[in-house]
Amino acid sequence: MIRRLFVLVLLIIIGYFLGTAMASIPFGAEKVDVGPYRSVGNYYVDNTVQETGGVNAVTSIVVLYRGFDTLGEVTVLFLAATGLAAILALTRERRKLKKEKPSLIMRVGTDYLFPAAIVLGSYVFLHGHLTPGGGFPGGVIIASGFLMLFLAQWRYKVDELGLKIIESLAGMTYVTIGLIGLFKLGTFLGNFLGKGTPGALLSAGIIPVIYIVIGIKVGSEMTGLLQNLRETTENE
Amino acid sequence: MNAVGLNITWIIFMPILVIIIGLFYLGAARKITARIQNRYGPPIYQNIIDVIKLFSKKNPTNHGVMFSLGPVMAFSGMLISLLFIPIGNKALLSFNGDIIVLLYLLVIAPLGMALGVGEGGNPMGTIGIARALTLMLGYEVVLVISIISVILYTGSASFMEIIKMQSGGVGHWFIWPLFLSALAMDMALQGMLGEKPFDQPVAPHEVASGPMVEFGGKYLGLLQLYHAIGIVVETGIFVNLFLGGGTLFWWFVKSFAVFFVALLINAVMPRFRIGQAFAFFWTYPAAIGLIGLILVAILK
Amino acid sequence: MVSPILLIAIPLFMAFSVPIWGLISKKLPKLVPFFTFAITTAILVSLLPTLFSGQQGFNLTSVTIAGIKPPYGINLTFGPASAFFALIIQLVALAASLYLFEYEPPEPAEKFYMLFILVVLGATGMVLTGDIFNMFVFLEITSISSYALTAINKTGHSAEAGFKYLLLGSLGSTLFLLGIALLYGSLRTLNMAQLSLYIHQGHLDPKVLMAVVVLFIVGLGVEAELLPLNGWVPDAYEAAPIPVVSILSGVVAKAGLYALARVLYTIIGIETGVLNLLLIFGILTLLSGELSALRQKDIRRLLAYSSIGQMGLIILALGGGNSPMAMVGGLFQAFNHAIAKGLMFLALGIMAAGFNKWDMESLAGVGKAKPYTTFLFTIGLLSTLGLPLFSGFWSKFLIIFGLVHSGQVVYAALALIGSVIEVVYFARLLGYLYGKDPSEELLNSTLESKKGFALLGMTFLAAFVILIGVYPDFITNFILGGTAELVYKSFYISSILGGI
Amino acid sequence: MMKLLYFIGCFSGGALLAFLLGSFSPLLKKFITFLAVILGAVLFATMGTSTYQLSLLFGNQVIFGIDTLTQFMVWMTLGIAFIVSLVLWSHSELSPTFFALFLLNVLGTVLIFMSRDIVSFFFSWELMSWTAFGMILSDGWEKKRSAAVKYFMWSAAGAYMVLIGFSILFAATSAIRFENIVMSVGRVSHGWLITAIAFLVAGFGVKAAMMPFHVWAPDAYSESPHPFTGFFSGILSKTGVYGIFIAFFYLAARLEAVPMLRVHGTSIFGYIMVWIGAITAFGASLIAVHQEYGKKLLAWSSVSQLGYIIFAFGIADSLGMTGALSHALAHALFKALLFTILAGVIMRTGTDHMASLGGLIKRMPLSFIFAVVGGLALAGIPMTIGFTSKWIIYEAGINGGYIFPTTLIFAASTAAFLYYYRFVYSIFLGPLHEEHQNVKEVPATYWISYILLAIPIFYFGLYPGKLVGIISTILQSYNLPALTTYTATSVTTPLGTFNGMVVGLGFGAALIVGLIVYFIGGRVRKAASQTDKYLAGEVVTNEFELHYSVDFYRFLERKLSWLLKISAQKFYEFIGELIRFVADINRKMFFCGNGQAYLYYMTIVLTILILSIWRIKP
Amino acid sequence: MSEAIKTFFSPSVLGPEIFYGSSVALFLIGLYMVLVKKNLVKIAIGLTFIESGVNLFLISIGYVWGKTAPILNKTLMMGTPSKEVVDPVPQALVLTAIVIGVAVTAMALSIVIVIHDKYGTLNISKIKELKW
Repeated sequence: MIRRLFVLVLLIIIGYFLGTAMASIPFGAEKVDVGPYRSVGNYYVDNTVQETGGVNAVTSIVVLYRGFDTLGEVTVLFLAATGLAAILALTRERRKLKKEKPSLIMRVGTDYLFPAAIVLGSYVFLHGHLTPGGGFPGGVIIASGFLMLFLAQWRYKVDELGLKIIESLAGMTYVTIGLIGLFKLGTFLGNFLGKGTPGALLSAGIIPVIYIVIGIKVGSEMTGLLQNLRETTENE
Repeated sequence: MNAVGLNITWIIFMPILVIIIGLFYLGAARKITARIQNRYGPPIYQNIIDVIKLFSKKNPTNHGVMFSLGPVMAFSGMLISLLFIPIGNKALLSFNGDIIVLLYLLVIAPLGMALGVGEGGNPMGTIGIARALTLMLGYEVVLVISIISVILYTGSASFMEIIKMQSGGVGHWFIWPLFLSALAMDMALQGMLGEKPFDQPVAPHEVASGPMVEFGGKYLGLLQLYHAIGIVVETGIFVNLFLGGGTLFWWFVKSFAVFFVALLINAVMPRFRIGQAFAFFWTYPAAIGLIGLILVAILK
Repeated sequence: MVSPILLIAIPLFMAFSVPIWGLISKKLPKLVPFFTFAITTAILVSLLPTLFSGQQGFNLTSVTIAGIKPPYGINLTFGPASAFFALIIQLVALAASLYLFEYEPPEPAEKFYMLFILVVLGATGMVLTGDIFNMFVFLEITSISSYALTAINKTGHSAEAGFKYLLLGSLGSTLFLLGIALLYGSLRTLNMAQLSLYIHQGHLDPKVLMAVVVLFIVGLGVEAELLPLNGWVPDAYEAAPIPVVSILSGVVAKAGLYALARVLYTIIGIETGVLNLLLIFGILTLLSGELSALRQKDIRRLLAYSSIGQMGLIILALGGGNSPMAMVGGLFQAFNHAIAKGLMFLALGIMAAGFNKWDMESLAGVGKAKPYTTFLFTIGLLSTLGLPLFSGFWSKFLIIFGLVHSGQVVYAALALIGSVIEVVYFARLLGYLYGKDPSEELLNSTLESKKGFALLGMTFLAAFVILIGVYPDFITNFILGGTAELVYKSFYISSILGGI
Repeated sequence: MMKLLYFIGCFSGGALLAFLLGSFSPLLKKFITFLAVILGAVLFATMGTSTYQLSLLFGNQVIFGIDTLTQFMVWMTLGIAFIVSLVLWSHSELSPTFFALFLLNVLGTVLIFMSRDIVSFFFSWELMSWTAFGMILSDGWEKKRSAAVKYFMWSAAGAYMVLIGFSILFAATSAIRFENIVMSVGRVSHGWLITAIAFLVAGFGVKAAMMPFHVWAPDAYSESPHPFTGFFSGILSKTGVYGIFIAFFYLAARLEAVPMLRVHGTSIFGYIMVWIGAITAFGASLIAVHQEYGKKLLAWSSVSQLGYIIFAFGIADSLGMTGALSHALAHALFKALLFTILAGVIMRTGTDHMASLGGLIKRMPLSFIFAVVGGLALAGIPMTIGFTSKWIIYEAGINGGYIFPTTLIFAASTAAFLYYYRFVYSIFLGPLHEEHQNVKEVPATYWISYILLAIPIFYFGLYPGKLVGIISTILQSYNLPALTTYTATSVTTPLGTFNGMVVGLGFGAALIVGLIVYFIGGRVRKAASQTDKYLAGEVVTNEFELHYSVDFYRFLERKLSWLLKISAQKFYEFIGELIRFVADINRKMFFCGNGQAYLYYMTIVLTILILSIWRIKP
Repeated sequence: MSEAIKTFFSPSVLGPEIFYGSSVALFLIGLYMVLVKKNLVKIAIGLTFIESGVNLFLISIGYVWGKTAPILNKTLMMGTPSKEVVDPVPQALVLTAIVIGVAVTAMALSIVIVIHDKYGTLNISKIKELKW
């Protein structure tokens, strides 16, 4: 009890402190430039079309302006999948799968929903530079399709080797695109493709390419992650 | 040139004189002690006869080279010490070394004896040496305190300087201004001479004459000579430091007087245990000496 | 087209490609880390000459990504400080990857190699990046791969250690992210040079600034092994595989340290009084680490505590930043500690190879059973103690001189008390290693262990230790430049943003 | 410049070669070591008095210089090193590491004496410290561990105190060269200067085994490899003495001007050192008297002798300086001699437990003779260098008016006589033990080294003026008060005169007289057996233990038990316990193993930082 | 419809308190869980709470009253788009942060699985074999 009170006191102090610090950032106000340079947000919004050809500012930021972050992000996800697989590797063998069969609705529904999920996912990452969404949501949608498969058909198993190779190839492609930029334009992840017409499907240079790569990679990684967790957690 | 020549003569002659006088001291000591104890005692020349007898004695046991060399070293060490104290205004070699040199020359002789005793390998002898060394640790401190107070008082460590400052009659002797130091040194002298109550090293009833136990014949003779010189040297230090030296005759008189005091104490005192003796030196005489030293330091 | 970006791109590519190699041959993935780091080290070394040209004797280049100039795009800064830390990381990684040749990693091996490459990559990214959010991303790459590597042994202990590390690490990096959010909300930028400029010009509300300082110290302190945030350290060092431990102490901790220094020195600026915080944290970390090691029996834990102590010393030195000397000493010590501790852990791995007991009693007498390995271990140990002929001497010397020079005599004295404790337990350890006869079991283990390549890597590190110990000027230019880069932030700002 | 590099390269290259090649052939390691020392000496001889600069740290020039003092100390070092390398010919059992570390150790020691700036001084200092530690450890005797750890801890503590002292000076003057520090030392405030000197003297005092910091010395000396102990005790401790000299010479001069700090006509540091030195000499020799092991005995004796040197340095007038430097040489010589003899004894008999030895004079007469020689010097008998230096020290003490410390010093000297006799008697005299019947005399390398050490011992005893002359030159070159009243054979102080040659000739003559008297007497009979003794009628056989050597001075010990009970060791053990206690609490708290607790700590730190920062900036 | 939404999100209805306040609240709730709950899974959930709090804060600093999403159409491209849309950067950052959060959670859960396997418990106070 005393411990909890103590924790509460700590929390109140921390909360008050964070609150006061946060309160000095005005909420919802115009993002004016603070110093001699333009605020990066405003700069991106104003220049995205000219510089990248992408109309979705978030996407341009994610893939180009802060493309390096995204590379890291992909790596983190890759890491999570790898690490998970590495840690859970040995325990896998001893597990038995659930014996009870999934319900009919589940099985039948999945048959229809799985292709739809794949198509939707592909759509999302293909149109990442035009509409909200992008590689990550797209990949996750694809993975959710596989999740449904896992739930509906308990014997279903994705070929691990295939997943692994897809992952690897996608990752390597991403880096290779970056390196091509480096060798063609002298800058890593440089946009070496034409910008096209803003708003068209084939526009915004490498953004859609990268998003496709990311989509495939995220999809396969999330699938692998789910498969790993599934096989190890369904006890008895 | 003439003075130097004279000095060399004295250097050669003085040891012989001192040996004879020292042997007479020993004889006198036996006689006096006997009289105090109401005995008749041997004749006063008895020790001279003893030494001659010892040297002519055949086949004393020899335990090794160091055993033979030890008494020789003891004798020679005492001989060289002798030359570093002025005797009867004769400086001898003491221009070439001061009191501290003498103090360390004095160590050669016991060291030689101790090594000889060691090779003898008799445990009683070694115990005697251990006792002697312990005793030495006791009285050396007192001795040094007294000597330092004299040096502080005079500002010199040279015997001749010190004797010169005391010239001009009994009133100038340092025993008056440095009475406490003199007292302390006299107590130390009792230990140096090995007289009771400080004769633990040789205590015949306990360790069978201690260091001397294995020595016989000419070894014992050498040690007798060593002892004879030693008495003169040790009392001579006191005479030179506190009693103003004097001519040859008066020097020996003073020296004997100092020895006589020691004899009187010897004759009436029982023996301390060695630990008690050591502790005694580090308490009363040391305290007296220190008080004297502090007085000198303050008054100076 | 050699560019610092390759230091990140190539390992990333190689990490992704490990499964492909695995398809060709089962043995190939074992070689991938070494070749990766050999290439990156070569690239780094080939970049050094350009680093030390120009009038000041060194320059700081900003490498843009996707062609967007800073402050609008993410940029890498390749200056002396970044390159210095990158060099530390590459050297340790290279030696550790050589060790991997002889090391049978826990299954699945491919994943292990991938994670191994990625943790080094993350750390390299952390030290090279010029964008604070990017630093966060790389911090996460580093720490997530460290969690995985810590737990990869799949024993209870390793999982426990991994979870502790994860708890502290993820909370810490979340706090770091919160700090970044506060900074972004106030200043609308993420570029470190611009942040530094704005803070310097007083655009930041002091309340936010203080909040950011607190959040950054606590957030980055986990990786930098600051006192109460370092509970994971001994556990992780004990439970993780040995090459990983050398990476944790030589690479991850150094990257955390760099991040802390970069954030506090360049972005926040030392005029705000953060140095006092560093001093206090440093001395507490140092004393706590050394005291904990005093009666430790398990050598891995002992080295872990010693590592904490050394990190404390470095932090302490950074706290004496009023005097560039302490700062120089601190960076130098970071180098020495990374090399020496990496060396010690790798050597310890060989010493206990085929034996797998890590307490002093079991390893007693190993100096006779495995003389060369123990000799290398001893070199690392003596360097850690700061003894002459080994590189650690110079850094400790500089740190103490610098601390006193900046007026912190008491801290210097306390640090030296810590060093005396260090001497005690290391001397005791040496006594165990050399002073006894090896047990049967230990002697038998020598027959089985193979170690050629691993010893090569360690010899390489040991050569560095002795070379720099004998002639420190091999590296001092680097350190002076690094110090200048960290301390004189106007230089940093103008190099990134152009003359202002 | 190049010569210095050759010199350094000679030793370090020798070390490297000995280490690498030593494992192939034992001959090679010995030969390389021997050669390196000789080559080093030759190189040093060609260097003369000069200054060398090396670019070391950040392009800073560190300076190595050779002046008269350096030459004095370095020749001493190289001389003893030569002796050790000679003796090592008989020690193939030592590992190549030992030989390599030995060369590095010699190099470090020599560089200490040569260095003229903070950086190189501290570098050499630490080099010397850790190589000695390595050597203690290198031949792998398990018992040595605690001694080695203790030594290493103390020497690190000492080195760090030195480091703090230096760094304070550096911070105050911004100079690393000694000469520049001296020039700017006037700018340093008194408080800092006193702090710096206190740290320096304490730090050097550790190496010189000054009394509260001496606890490592007996263990380390007695546990170090036997052939090396002479160097360890004779030379390595002198680096501390040298350091104290440097500290006083460079810095204390500035403090002389402060009246508050002057006691008894000298600076308060000097006064404190006189007392510390006297107490060290006295206390250590009393402890030495009660040792049962030869190396321990000599080790405590070393501590005691170093007390003399510190005492003399504290006096800091012409006599004191002369006495200190000459006793430094004297101690190096006779302690090297005694330790080497003991090493020979241990090599032949395998023990230094004095009660187990005895009567070795019959089997090892040469060793005995030189043990006596070394003992004469140790006890300060005239005609040996030991007396020359001790005599000057006494004169200095009395002349300076330090009456009580001088008394203690005298008592220490008498005690030296006690323990020395015990040493010689227990090992060489008395009955020979059964198991040592077949012990052989030491090999030639040993007795050659005895002779080489005995020559200067007697030379400087008979020609004290030569020694004083050398030292006066040194002191004059440092503008310090020097003793000028000396001829080749005699030295005169304000108090008195000592003529070594006269004493020597006189004693020689007396010895001849004594021998004549001896040979006048009758023939002697050789003792039939060891039991052919007067034992009060007891019939003894060889089974009887006739060796009086255990608890030699029992009666003394009983009386002094109250004094011997005062032990710095116990105090340090208490401190150690305290540190261990704190360490355990710290360990169990911060590394308690509960992940949630770590999160707690994190939150608490966050809170503490928040609260503290709010206080800083409201 | 859009008017209604605009009114709802106007300063008069929802102040900054609701966004900042709820992010702080999420943060504190997460911290409380982490500090008080003994179950490893709950602690992991607490970590995600903390992350969510930070993410919410991050996204809310980019918001501007009454502005639209940063996807440009023809009309927006004509004028100065930065006057018309919210700050896109926090959205990009949050995207990254979320993925990272997912990764951390996945790691945490996988380690929890191993711990449960080896120790047979999820009580954090009982998982301390490594200590001192």
